[in-house]
Amino acid sequence: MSLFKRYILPRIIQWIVVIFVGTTVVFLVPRLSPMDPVQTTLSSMSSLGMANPEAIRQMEEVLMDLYGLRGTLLQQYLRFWSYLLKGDLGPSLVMFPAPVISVIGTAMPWTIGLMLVSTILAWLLGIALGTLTGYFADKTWAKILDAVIMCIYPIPNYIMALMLLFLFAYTFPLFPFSGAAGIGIKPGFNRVFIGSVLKHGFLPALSMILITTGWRFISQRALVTNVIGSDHVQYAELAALPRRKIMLNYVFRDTLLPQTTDLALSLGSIFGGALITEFVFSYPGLGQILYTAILQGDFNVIVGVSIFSIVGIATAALLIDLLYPLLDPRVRYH
Amino acid sequence: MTLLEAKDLKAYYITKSYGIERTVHAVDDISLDVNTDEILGIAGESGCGKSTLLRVMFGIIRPPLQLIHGTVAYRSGDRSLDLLSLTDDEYRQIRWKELSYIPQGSMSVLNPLRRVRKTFWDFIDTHRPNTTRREFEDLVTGHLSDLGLPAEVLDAFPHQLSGGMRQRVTIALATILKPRLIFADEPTTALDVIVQSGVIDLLRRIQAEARNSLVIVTHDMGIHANLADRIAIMYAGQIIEEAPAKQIFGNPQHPYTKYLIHSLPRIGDKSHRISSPGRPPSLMVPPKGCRFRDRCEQKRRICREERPLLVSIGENHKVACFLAVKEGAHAS
Amino acid sequence: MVIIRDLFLFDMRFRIGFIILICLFLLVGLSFCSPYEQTARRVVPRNRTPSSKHWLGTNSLGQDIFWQLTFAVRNSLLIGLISTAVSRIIAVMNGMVSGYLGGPVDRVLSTITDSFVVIPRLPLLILVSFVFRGGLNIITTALLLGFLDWAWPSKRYRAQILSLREREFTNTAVYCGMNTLKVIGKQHFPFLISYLLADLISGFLWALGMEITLSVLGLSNLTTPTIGTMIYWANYYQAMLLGTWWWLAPPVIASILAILSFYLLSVSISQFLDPRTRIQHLSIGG
Amino acid sequence: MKAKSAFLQIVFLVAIMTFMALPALAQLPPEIPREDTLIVDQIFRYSTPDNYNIWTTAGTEATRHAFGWDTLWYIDQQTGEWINAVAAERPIYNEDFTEMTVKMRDGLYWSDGVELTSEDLVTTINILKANPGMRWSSELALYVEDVTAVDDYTVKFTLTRPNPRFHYYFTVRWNGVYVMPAHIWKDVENPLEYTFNPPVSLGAYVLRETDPAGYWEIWELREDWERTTTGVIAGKPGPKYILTIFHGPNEKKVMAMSNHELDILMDLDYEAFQALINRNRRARSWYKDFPWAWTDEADTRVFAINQEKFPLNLKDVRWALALALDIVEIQTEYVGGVTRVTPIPQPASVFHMEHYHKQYVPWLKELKLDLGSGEFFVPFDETIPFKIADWAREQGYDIPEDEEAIINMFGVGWWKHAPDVATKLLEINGFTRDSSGNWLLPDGTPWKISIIAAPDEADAYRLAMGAMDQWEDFGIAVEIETLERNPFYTREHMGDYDISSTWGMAGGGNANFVRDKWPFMHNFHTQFYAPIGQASLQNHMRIRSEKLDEIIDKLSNLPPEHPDVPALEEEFFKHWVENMFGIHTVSFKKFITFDETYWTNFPASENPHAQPNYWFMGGKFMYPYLEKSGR
Amino acid sequence: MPHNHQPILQTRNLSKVFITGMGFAKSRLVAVNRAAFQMGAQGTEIFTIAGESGSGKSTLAKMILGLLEPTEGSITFRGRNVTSIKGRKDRLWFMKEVQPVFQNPFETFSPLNRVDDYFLETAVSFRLIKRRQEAPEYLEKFLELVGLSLHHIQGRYPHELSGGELQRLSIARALMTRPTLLVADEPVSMIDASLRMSVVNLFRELKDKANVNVLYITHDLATAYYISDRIAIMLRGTIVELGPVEKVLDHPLHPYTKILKNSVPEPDPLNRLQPVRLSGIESKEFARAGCKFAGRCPSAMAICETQEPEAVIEDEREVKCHLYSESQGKTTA
Repeated sequence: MSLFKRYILPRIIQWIVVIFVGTTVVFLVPRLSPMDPVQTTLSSMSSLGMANPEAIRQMEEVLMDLYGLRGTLLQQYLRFWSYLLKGDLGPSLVMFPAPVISVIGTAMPWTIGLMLVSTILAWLLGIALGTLTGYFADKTWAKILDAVIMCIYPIPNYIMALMLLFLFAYTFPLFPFSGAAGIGIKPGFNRVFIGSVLKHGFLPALSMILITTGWRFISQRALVTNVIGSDHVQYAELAALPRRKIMLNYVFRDTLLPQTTDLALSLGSIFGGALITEFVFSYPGLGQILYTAILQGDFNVIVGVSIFSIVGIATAALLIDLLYPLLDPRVRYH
Repeated sequence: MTLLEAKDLKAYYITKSYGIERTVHAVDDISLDVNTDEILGIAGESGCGKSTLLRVMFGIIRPPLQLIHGTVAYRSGDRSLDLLSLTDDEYRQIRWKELSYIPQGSMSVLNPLRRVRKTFWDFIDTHRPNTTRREFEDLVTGHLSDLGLPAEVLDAFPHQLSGGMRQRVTIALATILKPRLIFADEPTTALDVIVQSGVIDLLRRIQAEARNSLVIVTHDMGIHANLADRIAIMYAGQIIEEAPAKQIFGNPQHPYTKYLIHSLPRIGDKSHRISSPGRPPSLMVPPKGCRFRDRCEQKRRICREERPLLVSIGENHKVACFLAVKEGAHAS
Repeated sequence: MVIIRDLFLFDMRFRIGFIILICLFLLVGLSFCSPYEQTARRVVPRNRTPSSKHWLGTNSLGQDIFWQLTFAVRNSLLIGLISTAVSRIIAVMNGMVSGYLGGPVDRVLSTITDSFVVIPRLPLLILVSFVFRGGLNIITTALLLGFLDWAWPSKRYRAQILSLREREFTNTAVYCGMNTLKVIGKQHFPFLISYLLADLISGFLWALGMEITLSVLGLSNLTTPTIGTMIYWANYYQAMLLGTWWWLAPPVIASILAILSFYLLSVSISQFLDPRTRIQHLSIGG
Repeated sequence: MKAKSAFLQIVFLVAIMTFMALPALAQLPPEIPREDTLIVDQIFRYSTPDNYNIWTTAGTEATRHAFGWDTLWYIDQQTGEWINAVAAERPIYNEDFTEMTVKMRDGLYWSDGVELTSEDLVTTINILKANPGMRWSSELALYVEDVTAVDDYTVKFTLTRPNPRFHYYFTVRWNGVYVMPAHIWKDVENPLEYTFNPPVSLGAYVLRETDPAGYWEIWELREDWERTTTGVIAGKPGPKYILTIFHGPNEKKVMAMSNHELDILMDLDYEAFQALINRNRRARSWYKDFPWAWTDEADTRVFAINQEKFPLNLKDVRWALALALDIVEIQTEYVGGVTRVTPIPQPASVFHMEHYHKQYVPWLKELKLDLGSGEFFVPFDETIPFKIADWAREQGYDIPEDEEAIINMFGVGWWKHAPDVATKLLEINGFTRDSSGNWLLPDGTPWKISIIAAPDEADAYRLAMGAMDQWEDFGIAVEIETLERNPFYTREHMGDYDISSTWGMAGGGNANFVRDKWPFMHNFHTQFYAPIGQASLQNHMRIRSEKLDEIIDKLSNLPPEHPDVPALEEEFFKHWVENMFGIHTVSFKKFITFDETYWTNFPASENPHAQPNYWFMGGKFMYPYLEKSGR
Repeated sequence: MPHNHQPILQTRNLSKVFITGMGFAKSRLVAVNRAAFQMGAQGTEIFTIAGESGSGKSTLAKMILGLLEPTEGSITFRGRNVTSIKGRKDRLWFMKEVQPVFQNPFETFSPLNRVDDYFLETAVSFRLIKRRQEAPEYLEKFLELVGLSLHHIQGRYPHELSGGELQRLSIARALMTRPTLLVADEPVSMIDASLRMSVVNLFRELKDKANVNVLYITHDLATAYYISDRIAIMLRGTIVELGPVEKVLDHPLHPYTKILKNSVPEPDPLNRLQPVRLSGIESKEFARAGCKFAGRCPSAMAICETQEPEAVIEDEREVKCHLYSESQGKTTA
């Protein structure tokens, strides 16, 4: 039996199964709910002045066809897969006939940018601070830092975002309120655009960094405490290696591996967007798209965004499982 | 000639947890000399404080271990340094260059995520800061080949080495700077017999070539018999007998030592052997008097009331037992 | 009791956490003495600043903010506790069974767990609460939250059981003739406790955070006072812009304190119960 | 090692400095001066910003069409005035209303320099008819037999059936049949999926730039602005650029306008508005002072009552609910006293007050309720506006003493708060109270009502809370089911509710509604009735009334200008009120807010030159009045 | 002297293969290679399996205890194939007959549980007592057997007892079901030398007084010699020499056995070890095609590199070495 058959293949099959089950759930749940995109569209049309009952009935029929909501749930489901396997997520129902993929496409870069940067920065910051305070646990500054982070960490996401907005965009207008880039600035690889994106992304990213750093900090500090007790660190101390060297080459290095896999998972989950942060800062991310889609009963967009999220997490988990043995010289495939 | 002189050492583990203070009298009034060009063995069962004694003699006292009393005088050139009162920086000057340490459980003392070469570099760079890469390579490969280790181990991760190989690499790491005094804590535990005999051989060779001193702690009397020139037997935080190896094995005086020696099975000998009954006293509340008395078949009244001191009973032979003292030796 | 006393006397974190917790429970207790019903509005003059009569002032709905806070803390704690209990019970059971039995059972359970892990939780939560909002009360909200939060911890428990299963005393237990349930329950579970405690906090944190998120989006039952709905209403009446801090600050501070207190307690207790320290501690008693 | 960390420190410092050196408020690109730009609240984020096909759901966006496109006619929402836009005059129908002829203006041009002709209109109709799924396609397919260009500026519609109101499809409030540029569209293969990018506009502005993320859009005044309807009718628009921007929730808009980064915003809740005018002295709404808000939008707030649910199907019960309400408290404590009350199912806008409310006061005063045993009760209370005025004075607002002014401010009156009468009405229907005063249904079970409400419509939600509080005081168990828009609509359409705190029940979708009540009334024809569980978009209250049917049928065949129409309308409203089908409470109000820092002469109560609601089509005629403040 | 009984335990062709490896350099590891031996055919006995770490002796023990499933071959216990026992009733029967003693006494009992719990559980699960009240009396019997008393262990946690005591407890617990066979995997390797003999002597007593067979698995040849009747030497998964302990250890035949014996440090400073040659990277030996020991064997021949030696009977024992196989004789001749 080869390694591929024994280990890689089952893992890939599991990956497929997980994506399949996840997708099925997000396909079914909205359709089983009492939401009805046809009624939504009709009421928006009727509020514009459409009146004739015959016309409404006709429109209803047309919409059922266009939205792909004809037939039993099973038929819809099979049709959904046959399109999905061709890479077609279908049209948005509320913004018909704009394809879901283009709706997602406008938001994707911003979400990825924001989440990538804040996830990685929070990771770096959390690990740096966690390592320092974990390693120098008995120093006063470490205790103060610890206490401060403990108090920041439980602040609800929403409040954190709102406070930052209120302080740094309103009371002290250092940063813009909303959007992801300055108005009329052409996207491009130039100082102005990049500067503007940084400026706009600063507060949203900061709010996410502040919250997630706390969590990362705690986990890192716990890891560091564990590693410090391990034989090889004790031995390095015994051999009078400089503390800085021990901290970096020994303690920090050892915690890097679990933290890296954790980072990979966090990165896999960035496709879900950061709803609350996007909401508060009017940041054009996927979270908002998804939220609006839910509120409007836009089945296809809900499924579309969720699939990205599902595939993102599942793939991150798959890659970790497959690559971990390569990253960690100690681990072998079982 | 005395290289290191430990005097009246008392080192206790003092922990305070949820308001309850706990003191383990791990090293309780021990004096011990290490001479130049000798292998000193410290024997005793687990929990008797022998590893702690080794650490104290090495000068490493970290909480919860606390030095209560005593000095460790190390003769460096013509100076005598008290290892226990040096500052970190002062001590750093001589550590690894003059004193080094082979740790217990050395299976896991190598950084699992670092190639062996890097670990060597870390250690050498710390203690000889101006070493160039070239010098480093020469030094390490030369040392490894002296010890009969293949140079490929430098490019390996610790887990890629067998336990025996790892142990030998650790020994190489501890001896690379040709220290004058090496402390080894259970260097052969958990090794297979064949590898173990290799390690014994290795340690013997290192000592023979450099004519330096080696203090080795192990509970395995077989190792002591094969390695040590002089052996100190510890029991419950104290040294109860100290003598050249041949004396200890040929003419043990303390009842505990006798048990230790006589309970060892040998291939080719099926005759019945017994362990000493009972178990050692708790070091949290060590009993007054002789600490072995509860397990001793020849105990007397005095054993309960008075602690037998370690006294000389012959050339280089010291014992802490009233049975032996009776023969008219004087306190050391 | 002795444990609590020892922890209180000798662990700073426990002391702070415990005092905060007592204060929170005091609030919870006070809620039962409230002169007003929790959903009642128009019972006091609107928009008053804090005074001796209304300690935290009153809000635009005609409610006394202090008494609302007592209800909010009570309800939010209840949601957090129930949700965490539900999710962790599922997680522990699933992780234990999956990890210990292995084989096909493990494969099936693991696949279900993994599928739950990848399903984006917040959207699902929004979707479900969006649909059933009218019918959500504290209990159903808590159950819903609990049901969405077991998958990740379950994987961790499974991993722990997998490593415990390899330890020798498991085999001893098997050869004592214990059945699977006993082996898991008596032999393995004690090892999970300290992790469980830390994990409970993250569950609690999540539930509280989600409750606030849902409320802020207006997707929970807005008439029941919780920390989240208090924030929602304060926000709805623009407390921040109008500077009515006495409306917005109490729920925010309460949520921070609640999580802080649980965090401190869990760190302290789990250290106390950690097998390594526990052994040390047991020997003091022994 | 030292060198390394020093290097890092320098990099870090440089990064920070570059970052801070960026202008904090880089609102506009440098080539667009702030003083030439009007910044307008975009209301929504555009989900598909690069799609300009406003003839599908994808391209329809709130503010965009008002700048770029045009149609035949408008009705000014403020005054009810008829405006000929693309059409040169009113529609010409034949006698039996089966043909409609439209004369179009000449001299109007598309932004790409092509002249607008009848060909454009004909092509528009044909494309929409041929593509189901586009807006208006089913209706045009239903009514239009044929459409032909008689000459370059005349179009003749042949209808499939008589319809004196066919021109309503081309009379726009905020969406109608916009004219397409035929020279672009005629070759489009799939109009449903065509994105019309870059767009060619017919309005006075042309698109300059769109945020790919959908948060803002910049429109630039056309060089040939005089060749557009805005130019022809109202003159040169003031702002050279219009930036529409969406900031998100209300508090963000307040912050933006406080910092003068927003010139007009659509609406705020009461508290946010208060916070704004506290912060920004130059911000104002329709009235300079209390009650500030613009109350002339053609819509009302209403507690829609499901006529299929017992006991709400009983007229007396519905009246009892109305009389159990204290409108003064509702209008003041719950919505801040800033709108007019309305006893009839019509908004109390300036226009409606003149043409309807004040006209109806005589019969409102005479309306009597039969309490059985020969007892009658007059429910109408003319003193309501004065009670509200008293409350407002108590709050410290400056209220005129003039009766007419007060009525114009708060409405003509409403129903009395008469719980005792309500009690009687219930008791004659067999209701009883239990020991704690709670109402029991005739069968002895407790009476429970659930109100559905969507919280994003702030007033509707607050009114629901008011009703809940007051009905609970009266002894009815009430709960509010808070729903988001989508399930809210669905529940309404399916008839799955007792009472819905809702709006739009004044036929407001159609621009002509201001002048013609038929768009409102015909919704309640029995033909739209559907039992609970089946969708009925129009008549979700499920009213079945022969009397109403009769009036609607008569009206359907009369053109809106016919002299018989007013009497029929009055009859309809009277019947409605007598039966209390739905409890209409207050008029729509909006805190449309202007910041006069950069631009002045916004439409306001003292200067109502145009409708202020810029997001509706008629709003485009506001821009020519705007002047630079010079600040 | 001994009559021929039916063997209590017999393994035939027993193999266990692990797949290990990383990336695409995976490899098969034959942890146990066609092990065949039997126990108890000559009456109650202590049978030792000795070898270094990685020789497969623990894997073998685990397979016999049913904690690992063999890749190949069979295990027969009292004539019944127990290779894959299913069903709780059969498991209980097997466990009643065969009990383990594990290597690390501190790991044998959960550090978070009281040790007497395990005794009670055993008594209850195997229905050794009818009522719970009988437990103390019943337990006392077995504790006495190992030189302890109930009073001594009641309510105690493992860390409160010494390694020797725990290991004796572990044995006492195993004895409760009155098993025919004890499988003791390195039972004294974690115990101090001064206490070691108290455990080892116990096995002897059990064999003599209670007719308990012991499968003693160890790397310690000295204790093996001290207590066992027969011994099997394992090298990289293969039993290379099997026979009476005196024969095998006093006069080893296989070159590996010789080296092994000579590496044991004698507790005698006058008789010190001679230097031995150590192998290089040892794990490679598993992959050898022929004799696993060929790489370090002082008397290796060409055939050793390619062909695995078969077992031959030589001087009352089985040896797997080409030096003794007939074919070798032929080729050298």
